[in-house]
Amino acid sequence: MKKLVNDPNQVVIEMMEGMLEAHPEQLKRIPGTTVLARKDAPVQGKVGLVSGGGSGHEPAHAGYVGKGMLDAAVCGEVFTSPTPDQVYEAIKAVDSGKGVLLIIKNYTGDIMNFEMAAEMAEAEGIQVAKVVVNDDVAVEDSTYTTGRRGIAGTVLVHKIAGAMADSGASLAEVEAVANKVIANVRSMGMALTPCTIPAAGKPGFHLGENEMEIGMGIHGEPGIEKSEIQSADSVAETLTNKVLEDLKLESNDQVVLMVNGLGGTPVMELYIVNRKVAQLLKEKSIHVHETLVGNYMTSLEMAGCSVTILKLDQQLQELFDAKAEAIAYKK
Amino acid sequence: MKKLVNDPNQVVIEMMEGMLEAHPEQLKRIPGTTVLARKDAPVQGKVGLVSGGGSGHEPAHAGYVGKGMLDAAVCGEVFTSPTPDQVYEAIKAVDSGKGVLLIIKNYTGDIMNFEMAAEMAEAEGIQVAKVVVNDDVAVEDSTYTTGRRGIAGTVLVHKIAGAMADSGASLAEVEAVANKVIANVRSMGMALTPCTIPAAGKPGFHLGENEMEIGMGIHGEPGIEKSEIQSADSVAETLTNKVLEDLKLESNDQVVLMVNGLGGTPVMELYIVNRKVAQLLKEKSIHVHETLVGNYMTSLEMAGCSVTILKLDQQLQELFDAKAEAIAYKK
Amino acid sequence: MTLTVETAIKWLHFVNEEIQANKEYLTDLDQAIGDGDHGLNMARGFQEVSLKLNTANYNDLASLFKDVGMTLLSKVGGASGPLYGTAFMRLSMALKDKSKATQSEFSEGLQAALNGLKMRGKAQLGDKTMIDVWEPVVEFLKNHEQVTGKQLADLAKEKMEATKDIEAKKGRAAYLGKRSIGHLDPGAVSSYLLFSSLSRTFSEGEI
Amino acid sequence: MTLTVETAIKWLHFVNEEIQANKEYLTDLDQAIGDGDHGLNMARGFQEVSLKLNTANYNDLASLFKDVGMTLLSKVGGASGPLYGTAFMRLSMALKDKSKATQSEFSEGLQAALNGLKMRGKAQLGDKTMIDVWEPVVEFLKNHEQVTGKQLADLAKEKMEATKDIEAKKGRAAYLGKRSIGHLDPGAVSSYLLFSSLSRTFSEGEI
Ligand SMILES: Nc1ncnc2c1ncn2[C@@H]1O[C@H](COP(=O)(O)OP(=O)(O)O)[C@@H](O)[C@H]1O
Ligand SMILES: Nc1ncnc2c1ncn2[C@@H]1O[C@H](COP(=O)(O)OP(=O)(O)O)[C@@H](O)[C@H]1O
Ligand SMILES: [Mg+2]
Ligand SMILES: [Mg+2]
Ligand SMILES: [Mg+2]
Ligand SMILES: [Mg+2]
Repeated sequence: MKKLVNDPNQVVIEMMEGMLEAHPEQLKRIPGTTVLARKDAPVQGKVGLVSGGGSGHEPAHAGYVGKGMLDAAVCGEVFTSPTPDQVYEAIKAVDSGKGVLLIIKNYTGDIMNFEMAAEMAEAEGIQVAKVVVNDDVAVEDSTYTTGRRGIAGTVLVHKIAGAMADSGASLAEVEAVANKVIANVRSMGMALTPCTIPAAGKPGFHLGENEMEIGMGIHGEPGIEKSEIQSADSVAETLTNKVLEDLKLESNDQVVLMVNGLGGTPVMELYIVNRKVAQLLKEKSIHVHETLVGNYMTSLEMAGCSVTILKLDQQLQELFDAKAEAIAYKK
Repeated sequence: MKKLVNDPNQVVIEMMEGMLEAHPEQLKRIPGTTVLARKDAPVQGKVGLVSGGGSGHEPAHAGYVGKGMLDAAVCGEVFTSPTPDQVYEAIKAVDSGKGVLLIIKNYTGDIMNFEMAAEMAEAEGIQVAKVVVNDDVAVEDSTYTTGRRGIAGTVLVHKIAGAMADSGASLAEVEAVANKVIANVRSMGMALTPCTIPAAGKPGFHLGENEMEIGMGIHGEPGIEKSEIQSADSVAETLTNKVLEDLKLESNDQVVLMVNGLGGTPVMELYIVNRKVAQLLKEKSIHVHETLVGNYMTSLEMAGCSVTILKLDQQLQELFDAKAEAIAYKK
Repeated sequence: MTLTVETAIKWLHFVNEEIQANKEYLTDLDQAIGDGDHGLNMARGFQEVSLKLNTANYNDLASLFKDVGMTLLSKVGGASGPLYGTAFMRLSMALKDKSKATQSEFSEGLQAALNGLKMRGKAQLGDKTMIDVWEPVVEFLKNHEQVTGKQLADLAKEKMEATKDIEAKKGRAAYLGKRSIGHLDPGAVSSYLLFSSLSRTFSEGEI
Repeated sequence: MTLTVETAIKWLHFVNEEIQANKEYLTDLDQAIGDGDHGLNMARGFQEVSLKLNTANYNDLASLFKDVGMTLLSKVGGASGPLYGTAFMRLSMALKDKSKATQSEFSEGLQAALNGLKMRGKAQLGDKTMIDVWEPVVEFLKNHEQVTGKQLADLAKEKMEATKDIEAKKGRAAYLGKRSIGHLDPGAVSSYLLFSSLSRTFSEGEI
């Protein structure tokens, strides 16, 4: 395992300490917890936004804490949903009396832990709403199973719900717009290499020298199929087509496009992928309002990428364009 | 070679095309060249800033094109300095009559190619000044040899010289402040894994399963020594101490700190490194004005990091704090 | 059988021992069809449980199991944390004020725990989760008056092994669809360790 | 010897052949003590040179070598691009208006090229660069009236091989310090290919 770590069991706390050292004006730690919150939380007159999940997806989620995005991020162990008590602390820390929205990625563990935290907070009289992001079209959406996973599209929920909250909207309004984003955002990823949970000390799965996995989840959950490595263009096409199939766009639709790196892929390659995705959207007369290329939702050092498309309407576009001052997302 | 590419010989052009698709409002390509310039170049009444070098260091340098930073970046082949004709095109494209500053990383190839371009431009009556960044303390600075390499500190030269140019300063003034940054910035890096030039198809060097290289350059040039992998804290200490040894800071000095990832290292690990670097600076009563943690100057998919420290004075601090709207650096 | 505070503590220390010994094994199982943290999660949680039991004093089973539940809830995380946490909280509630429990009281307690698990995780028997061990074991304990530890452990083992042939419908393994067949469910294995430790607590004799 | 436009073109095609054939070898050498692009750079440049020579017509050596120089300058990049580019530009200038060159004229031209190399790169003999091949070869051509191709190639080879034992003072290999000893200099090898191709142009006979 080639990693810059000290004790593999302390990576989350040490990362948090490093973040606090780096961003002392923006972040504070809720004492004794793994919650990183806006320095000025709770912000009076504003709905509080809390997200989080397992660590290892940095800059998600603590990197999205800041004006116009999240009020707090709860950092679980690597790839492990944070526990209810920690989420509860985050809710308490950001509630200004206007209520708190939990942005949850759709994994059994996250759902259960955030739900229990919400129950605890509600018992204390705090208004809590929850939205569940499930943008990953690699997984079939069936009511009999766990449903789709939440991946990079989550960042766009943070952005837009954050802008809505910033405008002074009510909890119900912020929840509604977050759900609108969720209804209109789809993603799919792929991986070239596995990643290693530091405390596990060995890669979570294996891919042969000439193999890739299409539909890979951000915790190394397998996807649709293992195949021979394909060209960037062909990968871009597979991901984009699958996303479009599900999103059912029409010509002249406006979208936000995100080409996201999983942590180990150079920015150069992400732009090469973006080149093809942009071409495909152009061919379909879909208008890209803005493109985000970079490492937004990662899987430790996994090499690979995901493509996310969000269909905009007037409201979503305005909120997307609003100012944001998070550590890893400035607008 | 596990990469998201099409033709390995076309990666630079395709990356540029992907960047142009992603940032059509900010970037334009000078037709027929590998130059990416600000959409609104040449900016009247402003000294033009040109940098560049081999590709593979993304977001350097095209990601730093934008208001408050560079006016153009010249993209060479991977790890290969761009040719004089391309640099010359960049100079022409950004000169508004106030002259152009070339920000060159100290490599024989870059120096020669940029120098020849400057000669060409000067022959056309364009005022050109050059600064050479040589922040890498891993290499001994001797007048008999090539001298120190330019690495991540270059981004801070872009930032501060960019702000100075934005203020309407003259070419001589912008050159002077760029040289002031260069005189006050030091870096050192290390690597855990090698990287592969796409067209070469195999890693540039070898590191054993339990080895790392301290002092690694951003093109995979070897550093000070190969050693057993050490802890993040020990790596942070080695890099920081070597940088401080050279920079000779005093207590209460103000600095900018950059913990830079080489492309393949998760942000989590960079923050773990930052935690220790910040502690070390605190122990020496050195005040960190701002910390940058992320992938600023990379080596394709190399795993590893570098530590950069810039000593500030009043002028540098104000310029560092000025607004910047580059693709990969917003302030 | 009678479950006393002492035997309960013994049981939980055994669970911790088994979990620590199988930490890597559980992680390997989770790497195959999940995200590779189940061993780490369970080891972290039961380590804390063990520590807690070493430092606190208990007069009744309810407060003991409440501490276990709260510790697991706040230390394990992921899917297994709220599940095991809820199970022990429900067990605690079912044994309110009791300093010891008969087999039938304990079985009712485990039934309450199982109900909690199902309420929390919304999984059914046959979804390839820990439920596939819990449900038959609880049924067995409820329906048989004199049960040996060996019978219990054998049943738990059999049901754990049976998860291998099931296609996952819940939890992270569900993303694999048919590709989940052929692998043991990690949570079923940790639940097996829970029940085999119970068997060990009462050695081979009657529970 | 007499260098005509035709023999010069033949020479440069041979160089291209050699460079393409040794592309990976040059890259391997550069991976060891540089950044691993020398083969790629030279192959890209001489490929273009070859294309250019196939499509253009030349009446004199000066315009031919000018095109070669400009092509290398604009296609190779890195350290070797401006160096080889400058060399051929200087050679062109030295042979102004000449449609053919005697050995002594050609040697003077190469001397001018070498001067350009040294001016541009500021390296000296013994710095472990292409200069270590160029300088002795140029000296030899200048000081001997009747030179065979074999003598030329042998000398270039010997000097190329001698770079192995030198510690680099210039170029990327200089960062290695003493660790550069034991490796051939990639630019010295490509320069050897340049001169061995010249020898091949005149086959084994007198140049
Ligand atoms: N909905 C559910 N109901 C019951 N058990 C579940 C459910 N989802 C997951 N599990 C159990 O949890 C185990 C995985 O736990 P763990 O790896 O710790 O959490 P995570 O899946 O969040 O990483 C699975 O093997 C399964 O037995
Ligand atoms: N200052 C110099 N003078 C002469 N030759 C040099 C100098 N610097 C480098 N070289 C030559 O250039 C070769 C490397 O070329 P190349 O790999 O194409 O460029 P880069 O080093 O920029 O990657 C070296 O092997 C050496 O022979
Ligand atoms: Mg998990
Ligand atoms: Mg190079
Ligand atoms: Mg798991
Ligand atoms: Mg090279």
